[in-house]
Amino acid sequence: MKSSVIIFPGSNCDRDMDVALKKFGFKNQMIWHNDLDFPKSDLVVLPGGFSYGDYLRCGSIAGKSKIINSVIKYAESGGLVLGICNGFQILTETGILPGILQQNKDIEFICKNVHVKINDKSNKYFKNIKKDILELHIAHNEGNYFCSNDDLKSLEDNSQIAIKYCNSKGDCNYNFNPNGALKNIAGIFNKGKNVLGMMPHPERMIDKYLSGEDGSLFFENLIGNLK
Amino acid sequence: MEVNEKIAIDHGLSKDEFAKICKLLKRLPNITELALFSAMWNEHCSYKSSRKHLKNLHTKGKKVIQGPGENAGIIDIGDDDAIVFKIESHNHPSFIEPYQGAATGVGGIMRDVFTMGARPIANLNSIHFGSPQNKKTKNLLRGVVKGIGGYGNCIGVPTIAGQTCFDESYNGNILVNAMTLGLVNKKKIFYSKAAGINKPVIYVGSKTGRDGIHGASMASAIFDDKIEEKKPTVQVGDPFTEKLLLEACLELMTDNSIIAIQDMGAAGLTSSSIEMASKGKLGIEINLNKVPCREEKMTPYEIMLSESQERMLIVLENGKETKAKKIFEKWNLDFSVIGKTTNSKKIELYFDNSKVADVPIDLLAENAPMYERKWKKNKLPQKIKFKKENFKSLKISDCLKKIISTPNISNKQWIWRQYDHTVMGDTIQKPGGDAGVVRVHGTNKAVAASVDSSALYCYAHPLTGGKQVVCESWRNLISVGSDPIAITNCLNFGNPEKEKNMGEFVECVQGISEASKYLNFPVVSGNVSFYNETKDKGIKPTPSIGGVGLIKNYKHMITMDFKNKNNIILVIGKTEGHLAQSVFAREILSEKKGPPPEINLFNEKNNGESVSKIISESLVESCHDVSLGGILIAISKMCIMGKKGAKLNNIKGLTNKFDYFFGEDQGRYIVEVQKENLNKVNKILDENSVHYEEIGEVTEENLTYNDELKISIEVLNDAYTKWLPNYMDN
Amino acid sequence: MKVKVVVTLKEGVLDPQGKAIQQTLVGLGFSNVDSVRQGKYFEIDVNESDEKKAKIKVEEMCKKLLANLVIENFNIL
Amino acid sequence: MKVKVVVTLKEGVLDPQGKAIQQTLVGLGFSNVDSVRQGKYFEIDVNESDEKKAKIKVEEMCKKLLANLVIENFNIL
Ligand SMILES: Nc1ncnc2c1ncn2[C@@H]1O[C@H](COP(=O)(O)OP(=O)(O)O)[C@@H](O)[C@H]1O
Ligand SMILES: [Mg+2]
Repeated sequence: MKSSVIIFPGSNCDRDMDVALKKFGFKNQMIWHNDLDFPKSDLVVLPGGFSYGDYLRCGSIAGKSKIINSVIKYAESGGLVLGICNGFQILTETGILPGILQQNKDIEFICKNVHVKINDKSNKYFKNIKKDILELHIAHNEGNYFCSNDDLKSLEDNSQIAIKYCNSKGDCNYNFNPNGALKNIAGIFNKGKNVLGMMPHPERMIDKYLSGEDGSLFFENLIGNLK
Repeated sequence: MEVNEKIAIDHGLSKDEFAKICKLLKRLPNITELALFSAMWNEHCSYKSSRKHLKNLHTKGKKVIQGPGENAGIIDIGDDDAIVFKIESHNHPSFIEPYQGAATGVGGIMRDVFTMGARPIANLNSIHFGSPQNKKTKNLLRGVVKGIGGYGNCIGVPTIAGQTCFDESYNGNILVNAMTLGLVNKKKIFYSKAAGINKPVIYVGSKTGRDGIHGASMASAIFDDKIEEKKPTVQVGDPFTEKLLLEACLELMTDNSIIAIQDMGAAGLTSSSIEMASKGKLGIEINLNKVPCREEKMTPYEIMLSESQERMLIVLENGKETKAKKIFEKWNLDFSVIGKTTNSKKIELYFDNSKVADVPIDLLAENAPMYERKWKKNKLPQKIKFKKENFKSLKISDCLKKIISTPNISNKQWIWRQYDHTVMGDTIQKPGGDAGVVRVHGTNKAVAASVDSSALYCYAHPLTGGKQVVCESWRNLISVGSDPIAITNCLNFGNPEKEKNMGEFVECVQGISEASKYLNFPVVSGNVSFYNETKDKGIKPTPSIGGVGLIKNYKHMITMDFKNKNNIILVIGKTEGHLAQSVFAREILSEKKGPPPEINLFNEKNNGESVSKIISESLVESCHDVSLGGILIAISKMCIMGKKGAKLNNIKGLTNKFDYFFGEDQGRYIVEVQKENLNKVNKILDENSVHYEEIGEVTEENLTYNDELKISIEVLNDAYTKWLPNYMDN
Repeated sequence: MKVKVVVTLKEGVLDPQGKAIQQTLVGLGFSNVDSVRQGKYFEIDVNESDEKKAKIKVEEMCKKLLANLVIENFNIL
Repeated sequence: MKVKVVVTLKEGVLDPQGKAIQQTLVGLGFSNVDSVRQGKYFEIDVNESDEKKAKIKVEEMCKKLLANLVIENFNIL
């Protein structure tokens, strides 16, 4: 399986993602934002970080970079695009995914483990995954998902909500919402469910000496589904 | 403008210093030249009050690749790997503008590290604030934490540990000390010493603006009521540009294009250009019209003094300009050849086709003043006797709950949760333990780091305090299973022109030196911050020590959370019950007098090495050093972290349980050992003549001591964790 | 010429920062502050002497970059 | 009543955001954008009907919280 990780100026989880993808069997390459295109890939990843310093709005400036048109085309043709954290923010800014990520409700950066409940398994990312609740790590200042009522309705109607913040038992109530996100949304799909944007960082949880191992589960499952 | 004595004094120079400049030059300096002198002869660059004493620090060791004197210190961690690290203060700017002050502090220390060719792999911080009751404290704390996070998070370097302290002596002078560790290949280290004549001198990074002019002199000025006027000297940090600068520099460093490189920190272009030339015993010529400027009509004076952030100065190998330019342009950074090295041994500045400064380098560097400030010795305070009847009405559980919830002991998660501590995917011990630990990427090795200070001890007796901080750093590193290698130090003190403050400085340095020598724990880098004083009130002497250790196999790292019930809890090191200067004395008995706990370097070393030994034989389940608050606080934290209880025994020969539980004797550790390993552990400890006690065992729930103490871990946890978030919320 | 723009959150969109500021102001003793909304302000120097043309350009910039119309409105001053 | 305030960086203070926005706008084809400076905008709802009094209050708020006069200026609209 081939993957491409796109590096924007200010990306800082690009290496972490590269390590994770390779660990689970992807042949990964790093792509510079100023390139017009990327080589044939089974998965394109927009990594976390602070592209362009998160200046103006997070993800907004990266959303205008040269490579983005190819990403949009690739996504429209059904290619798998995964945006983690800042990558998710970029995907909403380009309009590939609806809504926007606003500042956390407590206006503080949060770095900690959270639980998320998988809301939909009829897609390449979560099909066959053995757990319903994952323990993942978040590290962001703008993870407070918001969208219009119409967008929300369409997300719900099409089962496009991918993961929701919850407690270890799977309760998705507001007490377990770290950042104020609408409906505890931690990640969403596009209509075709080939594009996934999510705030948690599975690439930071790929061995037992780190914050946990549910990231391993995510990547193992993903590459399994692509084979 | 004709320079005169008054103008010189306005630039922070003394009358005598100005006279000396005129004599050395054999003429009056012009205003640009005066700017060079004022920057270079400033305390911040010249270390004129401290240099004499810093020479006494212990700086050598087998693993030291680079000691003090470069941008940062470097230690060997085996194979071809080396760790570059340093701590630096940004106290004054952070008091004036907490967010930007703290942020640019973090930015500055990271540049010191990557300028040597290292990729930063961990940040730490030591922050000191005034009393929580002080009106300013909350906003300063909030701003500083946001600033540290704002910069480090954006760059993508994990902040893995730190230290936070509150004391009224910081009401008007907070301390913000930032530390960075970087990883470098031993064979690819870059230094700031220029070499060779006619080599291009290039400027890269952000443009130069009018910000921070006089920042270096402000860093050494005493605050007064006119603080407002000094305000515009705070700079705004641009972490995004720093991230680009980091990547661009590392990209250029993959071959040998660079002869010397130096970041533009305090005193910007002035100190960077002069230091590079001075170290290489060369001259340097700069055309100031070539310096990329952000603002119109900047004068040579302004360009030389600007402290705009995110800039570097590089001496390149001839013919490498095109290659370098291409890299910096790829990263969207300014690049300009601004001058060349010469054999004149002078700094020569040109602007609009005329020469605007012409000064021999050695006058600015080696000839900078060095003072033997007067200082007063500090006597060891008299011992105090704590009267038995004072303890009569006290209950252990009340004392425990009170002490564990005091500002200086309670949990600081509210702070470190705002720092990205997991980016880079190698953090294996997060903040909250005795030291932060990151793996050396792609290897089995890991590096542990901790930062400590003990202003109360240092204030009570600077010599003991100085030793104690070094020992505490050493203990923290041992507790996580690492071999301590070396330290960096940030010496935050009051006004050196006052004998008392100077005495505190001299004796703390002496203490640091003694301990680091004895423990073979050399100082490889550091920074001095004097004049932490507002309206005549100075801070308590506060040396911050940043220690670094190596774990050969990261799988053998130790954490402090209790692991399993029925395991035995040992206290290693002797408990005498020293209460003076303890949190117990202060908080429960309202007693602030008396000497700090004594440091016995022999025991310190012996205990530490013995703990290391049992850890290396895989006999230890968890370990935590005993620091503020004493044994019972240490054990409580291990319970809280492990969500386990502990049953404590009646201590043999114990005279007073308050002394025993809350005394702050030094050189002690708590370790958790499996029952079946106990004999082996005892044997090793006995062989090394280490004093130890079996104090109890790990249980499923509750912390108990006979029938005198029974407290649930939830209650303890609440007491430990609630203070800071509640304080910040109200 | 210089064009000034204000970008504000649409009504109904939560403004965590504004809310925090309001609470802090009340905490500082400004008890009669009912609400605070925070927005962004831009001063854009356009090399164009015709005011109308400059403003049209800036409007385009707002739509393309400066405002996210999902949650924000803009207003050229 | 509602009081509007703009807080801007003082002249000469680096504005990293403005710089990045300007470069992006040029990249998007707005080649005649010479500079962008970003500031903050606040709408403060003060429970006070006298405009003058309200503005005096807001001025105080600016000095105490909304602007850091070290690097910023404020302007009540
Ligand atoms: N400003 C800070 N930044 C990051 N971590 C911090 C900070 N302040 C405290 N901590 C973390 O909180 C924990 C407790 O600190 P401290 O009380 O100094 O530890 P101890 O006395 O056990 O050595 C440490 O792990 C430390 O790294
Ligand atoms: Mg400790």
